[in-house]
Amino acid sequence: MDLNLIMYLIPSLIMFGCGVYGFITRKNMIAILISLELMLNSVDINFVVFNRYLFPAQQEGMFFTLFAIAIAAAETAVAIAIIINVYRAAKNVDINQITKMKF
Amino acid sequence: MEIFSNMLIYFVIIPVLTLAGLALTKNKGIDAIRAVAVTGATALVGLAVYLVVYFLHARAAGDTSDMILQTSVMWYEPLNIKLALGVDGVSVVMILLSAFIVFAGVFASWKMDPLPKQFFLWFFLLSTGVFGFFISVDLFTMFMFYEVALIPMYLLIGVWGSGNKNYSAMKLTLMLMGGSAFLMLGIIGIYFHSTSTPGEYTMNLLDIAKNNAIPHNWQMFLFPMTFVGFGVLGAMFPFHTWSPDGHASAPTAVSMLHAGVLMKLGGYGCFRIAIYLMPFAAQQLGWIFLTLTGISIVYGAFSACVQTDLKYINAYSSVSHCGMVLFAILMFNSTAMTGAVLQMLSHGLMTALFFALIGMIYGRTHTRDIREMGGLMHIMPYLGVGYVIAGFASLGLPGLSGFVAEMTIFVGSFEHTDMFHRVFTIAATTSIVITAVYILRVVGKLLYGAVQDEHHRSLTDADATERISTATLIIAVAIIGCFPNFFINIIRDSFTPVVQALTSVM
Amino acid sequence: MPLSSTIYVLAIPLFMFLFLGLVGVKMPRKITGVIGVLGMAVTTVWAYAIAFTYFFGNGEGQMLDGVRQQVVATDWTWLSFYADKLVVKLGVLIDPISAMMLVVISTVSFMVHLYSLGYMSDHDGNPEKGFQRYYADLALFTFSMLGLVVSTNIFQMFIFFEMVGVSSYLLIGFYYGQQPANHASKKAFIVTRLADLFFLIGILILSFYTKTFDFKEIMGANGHDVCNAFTSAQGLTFMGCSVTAWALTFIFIGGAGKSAMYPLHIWLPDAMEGPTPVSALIHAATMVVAGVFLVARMFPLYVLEQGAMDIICVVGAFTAFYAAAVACTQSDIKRALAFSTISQIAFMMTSLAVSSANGKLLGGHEAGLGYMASMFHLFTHAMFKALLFLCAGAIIHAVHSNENSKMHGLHKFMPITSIAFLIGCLAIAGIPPFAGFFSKDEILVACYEKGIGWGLWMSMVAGMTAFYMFRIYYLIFFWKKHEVHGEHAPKDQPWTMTVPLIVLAIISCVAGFAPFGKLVTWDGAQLETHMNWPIAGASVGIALIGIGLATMMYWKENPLPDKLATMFKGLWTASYKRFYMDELYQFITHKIIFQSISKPIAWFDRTIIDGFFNLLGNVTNSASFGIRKMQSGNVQGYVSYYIIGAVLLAAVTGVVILCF
Amino acid sequence: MDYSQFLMMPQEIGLLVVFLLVFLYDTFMPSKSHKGLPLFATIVFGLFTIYSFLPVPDGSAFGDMFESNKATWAMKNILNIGMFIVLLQSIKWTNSDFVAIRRGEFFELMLLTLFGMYLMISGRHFLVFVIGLETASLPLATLVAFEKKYYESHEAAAKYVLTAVFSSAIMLLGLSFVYGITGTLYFNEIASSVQGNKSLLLIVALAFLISGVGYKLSFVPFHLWTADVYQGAPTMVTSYLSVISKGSAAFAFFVILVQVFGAAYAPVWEWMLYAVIVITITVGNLFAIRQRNLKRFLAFSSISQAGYIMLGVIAANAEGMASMMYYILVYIFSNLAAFGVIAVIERKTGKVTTDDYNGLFKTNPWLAFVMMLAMFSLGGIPPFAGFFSKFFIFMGACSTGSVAIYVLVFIALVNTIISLYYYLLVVKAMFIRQDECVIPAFKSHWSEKAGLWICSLGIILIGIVSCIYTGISNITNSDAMSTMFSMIQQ
Repeated sequence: MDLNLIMYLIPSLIMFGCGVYGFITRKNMIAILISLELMLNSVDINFVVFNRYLFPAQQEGMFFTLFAIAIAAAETAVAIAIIINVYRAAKNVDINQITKMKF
Repeated sequence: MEIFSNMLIYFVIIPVLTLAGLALTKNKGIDAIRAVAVTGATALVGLAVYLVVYFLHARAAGDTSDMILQTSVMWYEPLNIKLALGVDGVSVVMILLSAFIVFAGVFASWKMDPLPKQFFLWFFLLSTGVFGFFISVDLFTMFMFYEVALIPMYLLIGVWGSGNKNYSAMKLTLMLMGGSAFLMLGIIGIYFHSTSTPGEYTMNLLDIAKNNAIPHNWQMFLFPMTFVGFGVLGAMFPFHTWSPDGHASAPTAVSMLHAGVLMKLGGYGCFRIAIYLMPFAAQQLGWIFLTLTGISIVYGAFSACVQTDLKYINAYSSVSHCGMVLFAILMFNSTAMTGAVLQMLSHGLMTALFFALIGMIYGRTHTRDIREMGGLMHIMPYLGVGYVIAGFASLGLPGLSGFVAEMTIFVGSFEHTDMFHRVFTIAATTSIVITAVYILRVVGKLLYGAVQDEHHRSLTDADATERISTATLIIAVAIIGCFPNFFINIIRDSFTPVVQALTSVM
Repeated sequence: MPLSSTIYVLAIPLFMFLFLGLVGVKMPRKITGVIGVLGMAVTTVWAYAIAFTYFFGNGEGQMLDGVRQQVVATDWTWLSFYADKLVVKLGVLIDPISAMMLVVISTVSFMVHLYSLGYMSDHDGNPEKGFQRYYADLALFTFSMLGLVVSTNIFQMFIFFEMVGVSSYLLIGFYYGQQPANHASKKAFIVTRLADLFFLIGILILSFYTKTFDFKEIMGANGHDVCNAFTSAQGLTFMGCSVTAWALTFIFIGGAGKSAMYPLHIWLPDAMEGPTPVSALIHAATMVVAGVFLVARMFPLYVLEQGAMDIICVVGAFTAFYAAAVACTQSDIKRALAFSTISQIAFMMTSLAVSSANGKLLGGHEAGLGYMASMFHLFTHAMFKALLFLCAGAIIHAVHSNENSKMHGLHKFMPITSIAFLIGCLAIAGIPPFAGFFSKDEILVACYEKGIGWGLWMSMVAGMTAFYMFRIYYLIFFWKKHEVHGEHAPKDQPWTMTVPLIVLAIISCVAGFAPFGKLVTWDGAQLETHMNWPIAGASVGIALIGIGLATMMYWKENPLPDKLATMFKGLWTASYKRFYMDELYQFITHKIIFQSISKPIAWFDRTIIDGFFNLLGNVTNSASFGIRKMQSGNVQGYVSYYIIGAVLLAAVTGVVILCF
Repeated sequence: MDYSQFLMMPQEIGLLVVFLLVFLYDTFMPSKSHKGLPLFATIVFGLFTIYSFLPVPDGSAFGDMFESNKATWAMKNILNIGMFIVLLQSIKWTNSDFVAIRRGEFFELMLLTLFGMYLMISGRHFLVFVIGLETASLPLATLVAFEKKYYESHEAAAKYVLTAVFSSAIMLLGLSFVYGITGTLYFNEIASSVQGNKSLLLIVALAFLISGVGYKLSFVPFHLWTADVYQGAPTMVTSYLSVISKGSAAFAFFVILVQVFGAAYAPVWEWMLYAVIVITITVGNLFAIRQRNLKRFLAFSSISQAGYIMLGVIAANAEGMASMMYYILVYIFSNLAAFGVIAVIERKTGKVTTDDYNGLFKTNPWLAFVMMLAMFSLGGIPPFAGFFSKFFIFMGACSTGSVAIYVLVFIALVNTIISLYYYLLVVKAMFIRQDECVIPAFKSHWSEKAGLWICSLGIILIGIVSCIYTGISNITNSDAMSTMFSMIQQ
């Protein structure tokens, strides 16, 4: 049997959902960052499969994906840097601890 | 710039120059500050008087246009917003009134402390707004000046006020701004229905009235917006509650200017914008607001009967008198409307006089509670007599302004062909008795009888500046009361277009 | 003297008011008094000249084949409600009654001015504090009263009604330092103001239908052919009665307020707190007859509205009796005189009202007799009541008290005053040949013409009048020997005060012979009057009976009055307490108006309306407090809101768009 | 490849030049002369600002990926002005001890983010748009973390970066759906291909897209990062966040909604926007009432201001666009004035709460005066610019003529009363309230003074001088733009 569009979309959406779920539930910021990566990558998958299955004529989706990956990498870098800073300042990376500013 | 060849623009320029002059003065140089302020106020009075003369000449020369001294300069091209000036009889007398009250107000706040400079800055910013409102015939500029006149009240009350001033200032500002929120929507709505040919929208109310293109269903929606918007400032029941607190907390000159001029913006706008531009809705919905204003006439008078704070008494009597203004405007005939304008004049002057005197008495006795004062006539006869005269003007003694105004209103209103309106008029007339009750109550408690507080015996009577301030107003009140026809001849013709518009939709 | 110069009769007092009020306060007191008197003297002479010119001169338009015409001397447009119609003019209308009133007012006013020079000074002749203000106010009142009587239109009359009200307020409250005067002035003003409200409403209704204020336009040039607008308006009805009846009744209420008709009379007795000369001028002679004058002025209209006429008739007759009954027991001589004033004015009202029945004048060739009689009585009463008050003033000035218990047996001490007072009493009691006899006789005749019942009733009141007047007289001057307090015994007052007494006394003696029927009639035509001997005799008899009773009870000290008082205790106290009218008013004003209307409204305003706007603010605040948890500070919370929001946005929109 | 296409983007190139100059200065100049870098950067940027007022050619480049027209030109200039004021005001601060070492990065990153915003404004392909968006937001995260010695700065940065990435992920998901449906990411091609089909998927995509951009514009409920980040970030960065990035995002948002989804989906996104605006204005105001920390307070006020800005978008016509751009301009001046005062006082005394400002007028009348101007302008009080911008944006919204919009405007108007309340609270603190520990009188640096002067003049003049609005309106009414609006079927 050959794989069709849906068989790619469903997992990627599940992946995205996992990312969201992870973001909301994880305590550790690194873990949250990982779930963010999940989300971004599921989006990349979307673009690729759409391009591959629906519009094979041009490579627009592919290129978009490349850029998206690059952006994701940059985001991760920045995020990591900031998390490290936070760790320096607060001595932990528990998301529930950095709620000084509220209301 | 042809705009500067128009005399009217100087009613805005003079206060602005005064502002500049004040800004240049030293914080401490009280004399310089006073000099600048007096100069500005005097210039305004002179210009206003000249305007009256000019107006009479123009009319005598057969200029029958609705508005004279019309100039219109494009301001915001894309929106067709112009800086349009023009005056008719009503605005002329209103300008005269404002000039007089600003003049008296400057003298009434002669010893203003602290920060006299800032006080006069805000004071003249306020008067800039007032004059600008009266001289402009473009909805946008009218609204702009209207708000310019409103906002200084906050600081004037907040900084220089007394009593529970923070609360009062905030309440006053928010309620009036709430009114202007209604107003803004109304004006925008009028703008977008100002003409039947799309893209030709205009803000010039004369053109709007000429086009007469506002659809009836929109009128039914926009008329209440604008009328309530101005009615809040006109202290219309039930939107009047800012007035007692505001007046009670405001410093003397501010109460004078606010009750004397600012509340007039409400009545003026009600007929100049709400009724003039939307006659159909006015005819349809008039009775609702007539009921409200009728209530506020009697209601205000009754509430004034039991107050013990002098300023509260006058605030409530203002509610009653201003209610009479709107009441008369809603009668839709030129006599009643003329009476309304006379009432604005009269109420403006006499309330200003009241507040001036109250301020002077308060400055001496440091209380406004009539239960703690008495027999002041023995101690400060000048102020006492002034107060009695103001009281007589307020309860409508012939020879003073109040009588003329109220009688014109009553006769005019009773000329209405509809029985409902006539019965309502009779209900309104009862206010003259209630007014007498609370005025005489105050006079009796405050001035007559034995001296309540022995410390008061050492107090002094009015000094020179206070005498100037009060005498100006008393003379003005007496002039209106003795020669009403002079003013009526200025005013009456201005209502012909409004009344025509109203009758055309009947 | 051309009639157009009448304007100066008004101008002089007005100028006096302004001059004394503004400049006078800086001048020595004595001078201002003298200036005031001189000014008033000029006014009086001028007024006499005008009256003489009108009655006996024959300028153009005054006489038209034996009928006196109304002459409009001046008419200045003061306030024009509409460009063409409904114009308020200030003018001068001279006709028999206004000319007569000019004489009355100027005479009494001049006497009072003169008298006050002495009265308003202490025994060493130094004027007291506020002397200038006193004379300024007197001048203001004189001006207002003169303006009232010469009004050319009903609105001018209303204006001057207000003016006299205010000047009376100022004069009653002359001693503003004392609470009673303060309250009395307030009461007087408010009660009359209430009446004026009805007057105003009446004017509104009348002008709405006739479209004019002008007397000549409503009642025709010669004052008795009424315009069609009015007659046609009689057809229209409002709540069962014709609108004109409403209008005229309201206008009468206005007059009743000033003329102290029951139940609006309560201000008058308290008004006695003012200086006595003021009481003589305002509350005996002039202002209180303004109501009568008003009705007389609009007499032709009232004749057409029998309903209004009947109301006046009943009110008048009852008031006459009521006031007389109260006067019988008062111990304060000024109050007693005040009630007698009320009673006498009621006489005038009644006699106006009885002179017509169902739309036509009564009495064949003597048509309008009541009208003439009423004006006649107005004239004579002004004179002798002023006399009585001035005498009372002299007495009070001498003994420093209003209570007749402080007086008794003053005859020896102040003979002139005593005689003058006696003349006054005889005049008011209607003993020939004094003035009161003639006028009252005419009134009674008119009453009998209306109906025997009216006649008898009024005759009884006339008898009571004689009784209470002589009661007062005896209690003041006889009853028992006067015990002298302090160093100096009471004596007749300086000439400034006695001269007016003498003059007025003489007038009271001779005024009755004035040919009133020839001069003052409702339509200007001459009216042949002749003594109706049976009625005259009867009334004199009744008067004598009254006097006799008084003599029996009060000539010498005896226990009879107390016996009677204890015998009819309830009645006596009720009458002494003026049948509790004041208490009733107290209840209405304080309990009902203040407690039950104003207080609740004030509360409602502060609590409900103001509360509502404060509530808006509080709701906003609490809302902002309620949603603050949204900003928990936790990123996970943030993104949950984010995702939920985004999904909701999609879902709701999808549902809305796709399903609708 | 035709390199002349680069001539279509003179402003971008100019900005890159500025960036390079600053970078080179930072890299190669001797470290003792670094003190002059802020001034150098500001001057160079000022020159660039003037230069970029030169007219640019209309047209598109790189296969319609990049478009340049009068509107984008005007918008970029507006941003330049704001950027210049921010740089001017931050001269003194960047030379202060703790940040002096990193002053170079500050300016470089700022300029980079501005470049990203240029791309957002001019991009006509979602790839360009996304790159621009990320370029504009990622450096900001580092800028937020700039105050190393403050813990709040780090917390704010963490919150910002996490939520930012999250939102961009959501938006990319939406974009992927759009791509899946239309098969292209060119604006005009999408517009032509979505004609007529109303699939639920596209609606979801639209909602995600709105949420993504709404994150930058801090719409409710995507706004929750705003307050914390504004409070924690260095004041200069906060002011930059609150005006510049918001303004650019608003413009880009307008273009996307009108040009891409205008044709068939106007009813859909207008409905969404309607709801979002109502919630945004109301919630923003309700939160603002209770704030005592001025930066946080202004954060919420800026949230509700974003709602007002969107009134211009929902009109979706030339008037709406004009009034929106005008509103952004006025908003830049007003908000920068407020933040300028806050920054000065914070730098001098470290005080940022309303109660610290009690009696400020007594000691520092001019600062108080400028702050009052800013508050009145934000509150929409004439004769200050804020009144005109508010009035015009309401007029722009109402120009569509639908009753629903009138209702929306009425809600907005009622909210202006609430907003006036809290703006007046600040005025009250400065003018009316008294306090024993008042902020002492001090002299502020000339650069800060200059910044405040520019802002005050702007607040006073932009309204009175009508030519500015007229110019903007002429641009949006030009034929070049009319094609964009012609797609909308109201």
